[in-house]
This record gives sequence, structure tokens and C-alpha cells, in this order.
Amino acid sequence: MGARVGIVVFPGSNCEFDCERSFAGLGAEPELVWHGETRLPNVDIVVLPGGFAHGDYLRTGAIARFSPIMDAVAEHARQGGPVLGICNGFQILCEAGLLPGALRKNAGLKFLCKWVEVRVDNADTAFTSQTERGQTLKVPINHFEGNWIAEPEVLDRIRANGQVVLRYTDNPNGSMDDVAGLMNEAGNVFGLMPHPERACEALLGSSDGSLLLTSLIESVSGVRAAAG
Amino acid sequence: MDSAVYHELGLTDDEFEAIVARLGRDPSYTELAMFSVMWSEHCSYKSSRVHLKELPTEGPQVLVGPGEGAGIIEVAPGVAVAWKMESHNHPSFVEPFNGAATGVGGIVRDILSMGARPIALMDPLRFGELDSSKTAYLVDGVVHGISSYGNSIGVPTVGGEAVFEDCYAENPLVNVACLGFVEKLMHGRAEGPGNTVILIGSSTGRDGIGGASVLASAEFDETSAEKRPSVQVGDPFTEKLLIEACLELVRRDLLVGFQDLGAGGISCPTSEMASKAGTGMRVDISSVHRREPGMEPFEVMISESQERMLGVVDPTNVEAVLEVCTRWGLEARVIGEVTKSGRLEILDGGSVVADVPSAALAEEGPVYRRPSAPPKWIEELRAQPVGDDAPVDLGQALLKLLGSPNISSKRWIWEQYDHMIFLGTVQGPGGDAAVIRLPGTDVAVAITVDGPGRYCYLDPYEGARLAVAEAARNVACVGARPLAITNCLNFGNPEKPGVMWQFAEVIRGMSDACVALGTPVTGGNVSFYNETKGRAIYPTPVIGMLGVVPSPESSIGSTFANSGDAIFMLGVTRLGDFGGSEFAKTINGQVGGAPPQLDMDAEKKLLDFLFSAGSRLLTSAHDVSGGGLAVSLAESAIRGGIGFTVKLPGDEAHRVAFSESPSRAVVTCAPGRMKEVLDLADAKGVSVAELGSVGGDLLDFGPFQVSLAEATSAFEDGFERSLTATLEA
Amino acid sequence: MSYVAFVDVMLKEGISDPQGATIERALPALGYSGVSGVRVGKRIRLEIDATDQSEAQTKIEEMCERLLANPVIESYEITIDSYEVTL
Amino acid sequence: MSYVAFVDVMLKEGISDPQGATIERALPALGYSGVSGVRVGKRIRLEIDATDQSEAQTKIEEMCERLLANPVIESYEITIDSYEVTL
Ligand SMILES: Nc1ncnc2c1ncn2[C@@H]1O[C@H](COP(=O)(O)OP(=O)(O)O)[C@@H](O)[C@H]1O
Ligand SMILES: [Mg+2]
Repeated sequence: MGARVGIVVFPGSNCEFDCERSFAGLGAEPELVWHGETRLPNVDIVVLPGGFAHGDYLRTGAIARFSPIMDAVAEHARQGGPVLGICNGFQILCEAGLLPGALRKNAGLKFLCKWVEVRVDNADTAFTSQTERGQTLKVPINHFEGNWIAEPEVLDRIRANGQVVLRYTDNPNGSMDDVAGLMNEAGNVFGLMPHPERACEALLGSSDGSLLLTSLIESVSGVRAAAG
Repeated sequence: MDSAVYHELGLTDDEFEAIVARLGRDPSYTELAMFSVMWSEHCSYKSSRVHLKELPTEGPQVLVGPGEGAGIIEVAPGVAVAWKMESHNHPSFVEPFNGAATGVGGIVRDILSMGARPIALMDPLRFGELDSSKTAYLVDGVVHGISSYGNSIGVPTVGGEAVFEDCYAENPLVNVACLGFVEKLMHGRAEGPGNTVILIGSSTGRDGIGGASVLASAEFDETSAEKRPSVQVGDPFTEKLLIEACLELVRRDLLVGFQDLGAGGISCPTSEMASKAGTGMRVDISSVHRREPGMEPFEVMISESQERMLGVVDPTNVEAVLEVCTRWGLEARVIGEVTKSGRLEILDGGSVVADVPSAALAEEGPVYRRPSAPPKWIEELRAQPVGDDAPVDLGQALLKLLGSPNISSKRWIWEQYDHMIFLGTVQGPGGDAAVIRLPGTDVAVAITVDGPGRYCYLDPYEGARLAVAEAARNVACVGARPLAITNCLNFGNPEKPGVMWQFAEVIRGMSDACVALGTPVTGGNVSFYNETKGRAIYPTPVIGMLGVVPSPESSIGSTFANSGDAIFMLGVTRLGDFGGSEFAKTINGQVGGAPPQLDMDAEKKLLDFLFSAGSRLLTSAHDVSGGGLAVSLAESAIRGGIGFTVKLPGDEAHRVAFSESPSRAVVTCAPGRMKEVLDLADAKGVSVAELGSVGGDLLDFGPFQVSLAEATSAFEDGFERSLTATLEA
Repeated sequence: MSYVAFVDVMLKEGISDPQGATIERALPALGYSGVSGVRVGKRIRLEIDATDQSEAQTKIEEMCERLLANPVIESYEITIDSYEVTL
Repeated sequence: MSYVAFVDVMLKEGISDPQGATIERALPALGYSGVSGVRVGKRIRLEIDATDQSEAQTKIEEMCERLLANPVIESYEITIDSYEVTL
């Protein structure tokens, strides 16, 4: 039985179906979870998908992080369960304090939907185990607020810890230190602006994203085998 | 009643008399307001109806033709799509960001009302020349509006047009087409007296009062400024909730009938759904959830507040429907019931504020056969030189064309649009047509939008045929078979015989072309009164062509792929085809003469060739349109990042390079497959010329060359350069 | 002289504000009742050189009409702090 | 009682503001020189029920800390108009 993936649906989320399709295509067992629930179903991985939760009104992720399900997500994370936030999901994780920093409007003040190249700067994580350090991946971005920022001391700390997992090779949005993807100190909560679920099929332009999703799936199948 | 009252609402004396005759009494003010929106040009098609009747609308592939929210076309056994285009021209001129945004919202609800999930958008846009800061401001606002709304509701915008001509300076065109994937076919009918009527979505406010009659059915002038209170702010978040909630209602079979609220507000779906079903409706507007206190009954009835739908529900399902809406965070209110009376009875608490036959509003509006005659200027215009003088330097001419606003890459626009969501975008913006794989199927369709206004200005009949042919060619170039069209017909003031003539000629041309190609018209939209201070736009029919691709994997790209591939041109180049061409306009500053004449038989053979060859034989295909053969070759090279060598004849090279003869395409194949291409062309009766081969970093035409780098920077940066230049000027 | 000014840009009355409405709907769930009429606008801070306060005022009004506000749907208010000499 | 309050949310000092920078760059082209330090923030207007002004103040401060502002990058200021009785 494949890894069980819970994809949280907030009002205004819009990448939940794509995540569902791509995880299923990689042999996992995705299931949609409504934000109004207070408990997570029995899942190994929690995904906060892209979109415009609550219309991105006020600030991206500002309202979503108060959704009833978020306590359960935080608890899942506290117990070491993997959590992946993609695009809007990344923004929500930052607002919820599960990841450091915040995301501002792109430096160019334009929404950007395009293919970019990201470099794996830490391949020794549950999210990048199938890649090599220094390897570049072709994945699409699709956001207006991807310009990540944090206090200098926070940046120093997470760099020292190798928490910056993915960097743009050609920074499209002004993100500090070219940050495209991050993890928390414990290494089980990941957030990235690019959309790996959109890069799982050569027909659509690239299948590099599947390396990231597969890494995550593998990381838990090990655990679950151990758990028997 | 004082005539000033109904004149102010845009009703004529005759129309008022007709209302009185139909009711047998003077209408109440609420009734009058309802008639004024429902009988407006925008809602009633009173000037266009007699002509639209001429269009071919039937075919085995057509499940639902014109007259409903959107046309429905069967693209594979048991797989159907909804396809429709709409205009939001005047609102976008008044307030570009919100005008364009609410334009997207409107067409998306049309698609939704058919029980289809909106899965792709296209945005044909037209503005004045890019050298004015006002135009730059409009472009920026419109694109930002479409981007922020379309991206937020999670529907990809996969293509469009951006055309710049002086005639649109004071009257930009913002058309939006939407493709839907039918989950369960729905109809806008209020069947079953006793059924409950539920209003779903945003609260009703004073915003957009009389939008249809005020903004979309009259010419523009200085006083339009005072009409600004009717500006609406789009709420993509609520629209997204509406999409998901309504699709759940549809899937769970909780709705009897269903329609969106757009122009005309509550008056529209109530009267139309009842009228279509031969029933009536009793509605109590005191239960309509409001955004503002103290609204008059007439305001509630005609407010065009966005993001609302009307559902007809079996009483036993009301609870379930309300539960779904609440879960999605949407307001939903029972506002009335279906009756046998055939009348639309509007109550405000205890008192009746309107009581009129539903059909009188919905179907018995005035129908005009307006006087039509060729405008005086047309002969003069046709007599003018076409502008085919040779340029000093062919290479420079090509670079100038590649960098011109109409031809240069629109990347700056489409990179602001999510064009990938749903994992269906096999080919997105940048090519001849978008190729979309339908969710959960292995079926792929191709869609494109084309509207050559300059050709139609010179000759509306021929221009319309060329529009349909180019659209068909664009879908054929990605390997699809053309199936059906939708359209958006943008014209000036129909009360002017010259404009009416242009309209009639365009309809005639469109009909002939659609009959010849077997692509029926499954719906569309007419936008009249595109005039400001008496100056009309070019007659601009935008054609939205839908085609079907054998399989998602089998589509063809328009980019040169492999060094060594052989390059062919299919079709015949006529050396005099410069009337209304990009070359004539951009290089010689001339718009005159006659447009190219379409040989429909040759066109059909070309389409047939492209479809039969497909990706099995071809490594790329790109139609030859604006800018001619040279631009077509250059675009494929630039998109592929690789040059080519071809041999064009030396004398009068500019005619071969830039003539815009229709029914042509540039295709490539692997060197080993050349004979097959020639044989197939022979078999299909398509004339074919072997031009040369792909490779190198030069665009080598023989008589002239430009470097791939130069051409790329002209094409890729041209648009943004002109735009930002004017924005900052 | 250099003045510090604030320009407050709000949607005109009658123009709907989906953002404000959404925030308002979210508040009760966070335990905040009794909040209504939420409207979200822009606040722009700027420093401007001018010979005197009234020149600053006129300059800023012009900027609002042309760039800072969208007069079609927004109204604006200008507040100028008593001048400060910038270093 | 019901109070009308304004919450002004600005990016913290030292946090760069692309929006402000863009406006600042656009101004000279429009003929406005001598404008600097442009920062763009949010202005949120709301009406709140509270027994007195200080309760309103505390309530709003809490909302700012938790929702209306993001402490990582934003600072806020609250202004409460003298109460009005809403009808
Ligand atoms: N407003 C727009 N929005 C999205 N895509 C656009 C827009 N304008 C142009 N494009 C894309 O740019 C490409 C070239 O457009 P165009 O020159 O009109 O194509 P063609 O000449 O083949 O009809 C097409 O893929 C089209 O979809
Ligand atoms: Mg084309």
C-alpha cells in the first residue's frame, strides 16, 4: 500500500486536484481533507496545495492559517510527520509560524507563471533524497507573492542549518538569498514556491518535480515498513 | 407617463408603447426598469437577431446550439465541452482592472450554468496604438484584471490576442472566451410549478445598476463619466466558491434548472428560465440578501452585482442545496417559487411591485431590421494603394515587423496568467492554438481566437471568411480537426446604416466559411455601440475555433526542433496580397485596397493535409498570417532557438517574404521523410514548395539575412519595450 | 523644505469591497464578534520637497489624481506633517 | 457602543518595499521631482462594539497581533475615532 497523502482543501485552494493526480500517478494514495475538519484522517504526509485560500485577501495565508484543520497539521508536524506546502501552502506555513520568514509581492510587481530552474542545495532531506546536491530541476512557478524574506539573523541560522533546500539559479521574484524552497529546523516541514506537481509529466514540459514528490513518498514508506 | 422617465432608461417611444400595449396599462417604475434592461441591445439582440438567424448552427457534433448559456460540442463519444465568448468592452474602458476581471467572471458563469467546469480561458484584446500612455495604462490594467481574476479562480488562460490599432484608442475591446468540460448537462429552464427558486452567491448591491443598458447599449461620450457608479469590483474568491459549490449541486443532481446572473440582474434568469419552460415565477425580493440598506425594488431587480447564480430546486432538495452552499461559505436564499401563471410576479414583502408575462421580457422584445447600406468611404478606401512598395532594407523591415506591437511576442501578457493549472496544457500560449487535455480523459482539444479587423474594415465579407479560415488553420497547425466556432462580434452603432451593412456582410462571410468548413456556430455574443464621440472601431468579428486532436501526444508544435529538418511551404503565395497587411501598415504606413481573397477550396485541402500528416510526419507546423512567410519562418526559428537557410527568389523578394496570401503554412519534417510529405501534398492536391532546412544561428532567406540573436531580441522584447517606454513617458 | 505626508486611499462609498467583506466574515471564527463595516484601503507615506506646505499639498493632490489613486473607484485624503528638515 | 477605528499597517523600517520603490521611480517621468521615501501600506477601516474606548483598543490590538499584521515584516498603528452611536 502506497503512502497516504492528505491534501488540505481551503476555500480558494485550486491546486488540490493537480496534487491529487500527481501523487496518485507516483503510486501514493491521496485524499482531500476539508479545512473545516479538526482532525486529520490517517495519513502519512500532509500537503497544503497552491491556490488563493480565502482569496489571498488581507495577506496570502493570513486567514487560512486559522482554519480548524491547522491545529491538527501543526500537531502532525510536531510529531515529526512530513508536511509539504506548495506556493500558497508555503505562504500559509510561514503565516502559521511552521516555517520561518514571510512572502512579499514579487520584486517586479507582476504575477509570474513560467518555467524556472532551481538548484538542490541540500539533497540530504526527506524532500530531496532522490536528487543530488547541485542538481538543477526544471519546475514552473505561478505566484504574485513569492519574494521570501526573513530577519538577517534568521537567515544566517537557517543557512547554517542547511534549511535552504532549493535556490533559483536565476531569481525571478527578488527572494532573499534566491530562496525557492525551505525546511524547518527538524527537517520535516517543507515549503516551496515552485509547483512540483505540475512537473510530473514530460508531455507537459518536465517530470523533474516527480523527484521531489517521490522523495517524500519514499521517506514515509520506510517509516511505515518499520512500523510494520 | 412622462417620456423623460423611460428615455432616461434608454427606451424609445415605440418600445414604451409596445410595453403599454403588452400590459394593457402603464408599467410601474420597477416594471419599466426591468423592460429597459431586458429589451436593451445587450440582452435582447434586437438589432442583430434577424441576421444571426442566417448562421449555420447544426451538425452531428452540436449537442446544444445558440440560445443557451453556451454551445455544447461532443468532442469524443460521451465527452462534451462548452465553448463561448463574451465581450466586456465598455466596462473595461471605464475601469480596466475591474472591467476585465468581471468580464472573466461573467463568461465563466455562462459555462458553469451548462453544468460544465470552466477549464480554459482565452482573451482577445484590442487597444489603440501602443504609443499613448492612456493605452499603456489600459493594457496594464486589463491584463492585470484578467490575471488576478482568472488565476484566483484557478482557470488557466491559455491564449488570446493583443492587437493595436488607432481605431480602438477610445474604445478598447476586451473579449473573453471560455472552454468548459461538461460534467452533467444543465439547462436554464424553470420547469415544474411548485419548485423552489434559490439565489446563490454574492449579496446584491447598487453596483452595476443598469450596466447592460447604460454601459453596453449606448455610444460613449463625456457623460459616461457620471455613469461610473455602476463600476463593479470583481470577487474571484466568491466566484471560485460558486464554481465548486455549483458543480457539487450539479453532480449530486440537486438542481432542476440553473442560470447565471449577468446583464439584467435578477430580471434576466427569472424571466428567461420561466419563459423557456412556459412557466411563471413568484419572487419576493425582500428575501434577497443585500449589501446596502434602503435599496429600491427596481434597484434589486436590475442590479448587476457579480458572482450570483439562480437555481430552481425540487422542494425536497432545498435543505441539501442550502447545506452545500453554507459549507462552501456562500449565501443562498430561497426567494420564490415556480408557478403555472406564465407571469413573473415580483413582490416586496406584502406588496406586488411587478407583474408581467415572463415571455414579454425574455422573448417578445423588439426586433429591428435596421437600414443597411455600404458607407460612402468604402469605395475610396478600396481605391487607395495597398502599400506594397519595396523597403530599403529587407532585413531591417523584417526586424521592424518582428518587434511591432501586433507581431512581437506577447509573453509579457501571458506570463502573468496561470496557463498550466489542471495539468491539461499540452500546448499553452505562444503557438498557433492551445492544446488542452480534458480532465480525467485522454481527449485533447485545440482552441484559438482570431479577428483580423483590418481585413474586415477593407471588406467585411471577405474579412469574415479570412477570420474563420485563419482560425481553422491555426487549430489544424497543431494537428487538430476544426469542429465548431463561437464568436464575439464587435461593431459600431447599429443605428448607422454603414455599420449595419458591415455587420450583415460579416454574418454572410462567416456563414459561407462555416458552411464550407463544416464548423457550425454554436453561440457567441454581439457588442454594438463600440463608438466614442461618433468614431467607430473596425468591424471586428473575433472567431473562437474549437478543434479536436487525435490524442494529447499527437499535437504538433510551431517551433523548429532539429537541425537538418527540411522546411516546406504549403499553399500559394500571391505577390499582390498586401491590402490590410502588417507590412503595408508597419513598413509603409498604409491601410487600403482590398484584402487577400480566400480560395476556400485550397484552404480545405491545406487543412486536410495538416490533419492527415500530423505529428506522425511533421516535426513542426506554423500558419502563415500577419507579416507573411518571412515572419512565419522567423517565429518558428525564434521559438525553437535555431536558425534556418532557405532560398527565396531574388527579384521582388519583399513580395514573397511579406505578402499575406491566406491558406499557407510552413512545415518541417525529418530529412528522411521528405518524399512522404511531397507525396501526401500531391495526394491532397496541395501545392508545396521545398524551401530549405533548419540549422545554424542565422535566419538566411537568400536575398537577405538577419542573425537569430537580433531577430529574437526584436520579437521577444519588442512588446515590453514599447509598453514600458510609453508607461514611463 | 521637506515634508512627510500620508495619502490614505479608500474605495468610494457604494463600491463593494470583497476583501473587507471576507475579513469581516472571518473574524467571528477567530473569536472577534461585533466587528462590521470593514473596508481595506491603501496608506502611502512619502517625503516631498516643497517651498511651503500648500505647494506640497497641490503637488500631492496632482499625484493622487494621476498615479496614487484611481479616481474612478477610489477617494483619497492627504495629511501633511509639519515640516521637518531631512538630514 | 460602537467605535470607528483605523488600522494602518506598514512594512517595518529596513524591509524593502517594491511597491513604494516603483511609485518613486515612476514619479519623475510624470514630472514630480523631489519625492522620496515612498512606502505603501494598508489602511483598514472598521467598526467595533465595545463598552469603552480602551476595550476597543485592546480588542483591535489583539486582532492586529494575530491577523491584521504580520509581525515578521509589518508594524501597525491604531486610531480610534471618538465613539458614535450606530443606528
Ligand atoms: N492577450 C493574450 N493573452 C494570452 N495569450 C496571447 C495574448 N495575445 C497573444 N497571445 C498568444 O501569442 C501567440 C501569438 O498570437 P497571434 O499572433 O494572435 O497568433 P496567430 O497570429 O497565430 O493568431 C498566440 O499563442 C496567442 O495565444
Ligand atoms: Mg497562427
